Amino acid sequence: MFSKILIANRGEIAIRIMRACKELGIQTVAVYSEADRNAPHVQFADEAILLGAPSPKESYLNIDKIINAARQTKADAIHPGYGFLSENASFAAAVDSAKLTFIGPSADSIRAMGDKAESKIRMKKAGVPTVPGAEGIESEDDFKRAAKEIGYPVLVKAAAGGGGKGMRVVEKESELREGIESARREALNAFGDERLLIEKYLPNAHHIEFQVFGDKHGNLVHLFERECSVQRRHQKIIEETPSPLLTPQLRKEMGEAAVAAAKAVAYFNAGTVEFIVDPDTMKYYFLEMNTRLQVEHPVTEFVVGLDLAQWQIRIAAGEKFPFAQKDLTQRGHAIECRVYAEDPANGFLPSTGKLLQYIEPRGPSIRVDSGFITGNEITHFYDPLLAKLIVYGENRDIAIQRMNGALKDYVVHGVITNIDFLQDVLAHDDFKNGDVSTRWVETKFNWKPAKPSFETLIAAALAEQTITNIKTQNVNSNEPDPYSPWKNPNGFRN
Amino acid sequence: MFSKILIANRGEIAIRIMRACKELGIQTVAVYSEADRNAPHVQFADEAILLGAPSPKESYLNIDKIINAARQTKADAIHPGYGFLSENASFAAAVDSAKLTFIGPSADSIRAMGDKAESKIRMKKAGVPTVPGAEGIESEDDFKRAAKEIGYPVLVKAAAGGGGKGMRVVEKESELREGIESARREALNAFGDERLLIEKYLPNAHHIEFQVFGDKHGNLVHLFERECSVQRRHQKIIEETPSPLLTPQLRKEMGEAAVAAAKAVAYFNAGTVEFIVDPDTMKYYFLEMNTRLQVEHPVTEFVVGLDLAQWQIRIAAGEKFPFAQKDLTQRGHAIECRVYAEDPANGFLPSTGKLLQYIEPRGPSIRVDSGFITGNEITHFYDPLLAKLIVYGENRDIAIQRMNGALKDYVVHGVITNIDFLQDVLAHDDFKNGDVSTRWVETKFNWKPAKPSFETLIAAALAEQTITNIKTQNVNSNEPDPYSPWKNPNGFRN
Amino acid sequence: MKTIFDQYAIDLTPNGKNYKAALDDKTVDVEIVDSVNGRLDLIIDGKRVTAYVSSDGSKRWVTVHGRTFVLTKSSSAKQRSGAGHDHASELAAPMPGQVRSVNVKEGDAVTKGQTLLVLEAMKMEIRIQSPRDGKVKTLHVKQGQTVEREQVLIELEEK
Amino acid sequence: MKTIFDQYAIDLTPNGKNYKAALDDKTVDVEIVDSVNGRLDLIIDGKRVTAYVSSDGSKRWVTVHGRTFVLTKSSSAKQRSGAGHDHASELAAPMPGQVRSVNVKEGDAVTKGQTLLVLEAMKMEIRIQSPRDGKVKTLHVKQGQTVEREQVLIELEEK
Repeated sequence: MFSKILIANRGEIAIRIMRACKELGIQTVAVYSEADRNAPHVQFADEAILLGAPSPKESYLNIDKIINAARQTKADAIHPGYGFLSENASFAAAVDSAKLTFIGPSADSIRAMGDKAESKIRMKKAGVPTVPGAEGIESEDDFKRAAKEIGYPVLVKAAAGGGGKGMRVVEKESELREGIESARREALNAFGDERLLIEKYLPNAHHIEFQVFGDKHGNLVHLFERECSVQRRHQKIIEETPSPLLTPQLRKEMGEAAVAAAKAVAYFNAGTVEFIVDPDTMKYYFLEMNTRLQVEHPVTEFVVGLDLAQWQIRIAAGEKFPFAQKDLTQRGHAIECRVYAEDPANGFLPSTGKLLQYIEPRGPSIRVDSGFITGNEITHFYDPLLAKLIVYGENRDIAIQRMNGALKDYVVHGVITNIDFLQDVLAHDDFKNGDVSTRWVETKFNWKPAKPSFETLIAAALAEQTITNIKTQNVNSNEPDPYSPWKNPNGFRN
Repeated sequence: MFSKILIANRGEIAIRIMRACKELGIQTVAVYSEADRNAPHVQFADEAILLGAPSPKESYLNIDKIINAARQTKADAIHPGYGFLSENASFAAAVDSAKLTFIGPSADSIRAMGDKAESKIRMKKAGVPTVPGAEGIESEDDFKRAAKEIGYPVLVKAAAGGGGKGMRVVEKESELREGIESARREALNAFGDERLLIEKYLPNAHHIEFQVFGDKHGNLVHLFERECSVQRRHQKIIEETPSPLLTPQLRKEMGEAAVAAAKAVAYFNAGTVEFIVDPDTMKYYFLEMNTRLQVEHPVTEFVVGLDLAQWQIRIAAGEKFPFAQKDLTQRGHAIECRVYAEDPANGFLPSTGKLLQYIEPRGPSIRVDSGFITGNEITHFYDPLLAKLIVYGENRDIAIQRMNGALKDYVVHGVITNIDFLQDVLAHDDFKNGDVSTRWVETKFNWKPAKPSFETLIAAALAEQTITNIKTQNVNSNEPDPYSPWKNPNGFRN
Repeated sequence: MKTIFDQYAIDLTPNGKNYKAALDDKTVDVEIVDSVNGRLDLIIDGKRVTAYVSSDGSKRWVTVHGRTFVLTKSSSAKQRSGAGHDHASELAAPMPGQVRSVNVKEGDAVTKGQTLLVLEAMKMEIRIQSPRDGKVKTLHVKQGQTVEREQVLIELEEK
Repeated sequence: MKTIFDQYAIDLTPNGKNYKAALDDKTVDVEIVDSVNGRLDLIIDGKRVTAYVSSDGSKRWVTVHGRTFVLTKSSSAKQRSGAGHDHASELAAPMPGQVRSVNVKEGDAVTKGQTLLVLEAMKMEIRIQSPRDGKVKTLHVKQGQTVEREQVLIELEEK
């Protein structure tokens, strides 16, 4: 087993991975940018190395600095978390050549799945159903021809893409050119690669993904599905397992397809095979594979009973799975809500600021993976994910009830969040019926924030009374006592 | 389903039950004593009724006041929690005759199991193995004869007893009289009933109990065992499931015996059948049945995946179990540590005071059921249980690792706790090997508190520097800002 | 006292240790059970309500029943135009202590934010400031005097 | 500066922005990363250590690496007897602000707890008090002067 692991990430996922390390008796090294000097993930680690300026290129995306930090602290492995360098094949390769262990799949697997066009071709070879479309084409005429063949609406998306970037829905031929051009521009900016592919766009599709996991001894299993259809701007906000849409038969088929997809690239460690499912035909199609631990992995941990972050480390260290596919079962239901610093009433634009109050819900079967505390600044440099709220329940109804209660217990002041929005999604009949497609938020769910209640105004007015005539207290900063001696490491010297 | 439930308890269990109510959409009523005016369980409820003086007789044990509170608030059911009135048959009867639902078994079941002598006779009839001994005897000579027959060491214990009160181990005949007399005195004080019974004392016995659960339609299942052998003064401090001692065969037998025991008293709702198991012979004996939700129920919830508090309410409302015995399985391993305000270095005597700092551990598969926050007073009126720390793990080793980490993240200042002690129990080989009997703490584990480390002294000295020359801050109270406007509801009036 | 948030004018009237709160034609009783850093435990119309309030300039972040709102408080000037009866006003002691200094005398004109007197307790000073422009109507305390929490110190009136 | 807890005498020597800590024959470098209400984030000998400290009279509750200890601090009198070099001593500003008043002059004898000067910042005052009996050696600031956090204000010496 490793003696020290460097976590090349920040926020909740860095802390979640460090917890796993500590439980396995492994020392942890944090890396951080100047914007994260006092971030919880830095304080949580045994050691911490400053990478540089806040800009990701200067810090969390800087391969050389991260490898040097690992050398300097004598770490023997690096965990990339998700995002940042987690799906960067050159980083995985650089870690290997630095004689360190990359906690994840091989650089080859990452490369093979990183290119949407190439991976799609591989999947066809492996007999995994893929969305009708065409890849490897360039000219507008080729795209026109392909689009006509598969029929509008179509989706043009970046071959090097991911995370909804460089993706355009085109409804009719007259919009095709503009769609191609804007997708190319975005792809070039985001990935430095303007290659596009085109595929049939399924407007009512559900996004259902399978967690796969392989050890380095050829054992590869799936840990069942996650339904991730509640999205905004092609990004997930609520995930759950089991999927309310799947039948046992379809679950079995898709699980086997997911394992086949992973085997096609000699996959080991944790990965996720994403499918879209057409609820009208109940046909499923391979979308892409994420070659890393997924943001939403906790719902799988609740329902399958395994610690995925610990297993990533144990697999990387060469351990064998003590279980086979038949030993794995789903029990109960789990839901995750992503708590974002963003304004749902205003196009889900990120909201930045200082956390004036930050109180997390707690209770049986409630889990919060978070990376911030009261007083932290939410900056524009990084992802606006504040925390993940995950609940378990004996069944879906109980899980929904529990999630609603937990969301109501969540208090975040200082940045606008999607917490109220999430409550209304969970309360909506379409969600209760599991009848939500990936475009539901944009097309069906027209959310409006509520009006403040009488109680709300009473509380505000009462609070006013309590601060009207005392100014010794910097209430704004919400640091209850800015003059606390604790802020003064050496007031007296001798 | 009920519309409003009164919770006749305080602390962590009151809050845990209120959570279950809220998740089922049920209003909650708290009751409290003058000592608990600002207690978290009062603030957590929708309504709260003051019962009276801190002394339990004036408050949490006062049947009339509690029934009146339920009438006044129009509650339609009462949940007794554990302790206090939870196993008081007259209370259950009084609730019934007030046309309210008692969330628990029938008064008859409580009465039948409440008397240790009577219950033992019933169990023998039901074919449940009981500890060799004699009940219904009075004279010292009868006790002498019985003791000789079953052989020393023997245990004399109160017939009306429970919780280790009115219980004496007698090693030899010469000590019998004193043992009987002191046990009688204690029994009389504790239960107003001096009847004693005598049984064989098994010094190396393990305490293993089975969770049973019945609906009101004749379905009665067990939810497997809990190993509760780590005890001090006959009281549990660490519980876990599965038991490291049981074999699958013995588990099956004991589970069936537990169900038989419950059926013998027409039991419904949650109950616990306690056994002692002799590790040398692997024989098991019925000890007693607790006719209520157990303190340690969360370990069962983790491993079986059911919410016991919710089911208590659903059963009381007349719901049927949707599952049968064969549908229930144990998955993974769960451990609970009871965090007590007590001093293990000083005979586990309770420690009272104000919580200067109170920080709970958090993280995946870590659960804390607690009833206090920073600033609360821990008084001498009630049980010194501060909180329950429960962890889940894929297997026992991982659960132990996780528990150790969680205990290290626990910060309690203001009262002495058993947190350090618990860490050392978990780290001990006997515990790792599951080789701990109910007398292990007293006889084998000679705990000594550690000496403060260099780091500890450095931190203390540094903190000193920060408070040497600033007195504007009442550090003692540990309220970061005693002058916060928030402490002043109406500084300005108009 | 009337406070205005966005388009809402909410009126609080002390009622013994409690308040009556009015908005438009609705009126309810409010009891403050406890209030500690950013959290208010209230009983509104018989129901327990926990509210979280943070203040950032004129912005107020308020969470009640799991719903969070960002309200903007209107200036006291606008308040006065909004509220009709805003004449006599009392300043109470926010904490028990001793009057360290009295900086005004009866009849003095005072401006918003001006320090009227200074309280001292546990070696800390709190300056009692005028919530708005006005005139000192009555002084209820003198230097060196010990006061209880919430004891009225000074009364203001309109200029 | 030497502090005594129970039988342990721990010596802290400022070392730039950091400290050297000594106990018996052991010495290590200590850096304070952050310190907020009751919590100290430290780097001791290169390792990050989070410590929780609460103070209750002379009792100190300290938690480090999950172990909690209740230490009793010895009086400064005992401290002096314990420590040899305890003559010159500097008082630093606990926060940035303005010197509101200077209550002593160089050469004055001062007693423990006596207010030497008063700092003001953000409408709050903090009184800088003498940690023990002594004599004012040097005054580094005058009334009205603005000071930075940790700027030395005054130096004391033995009578």
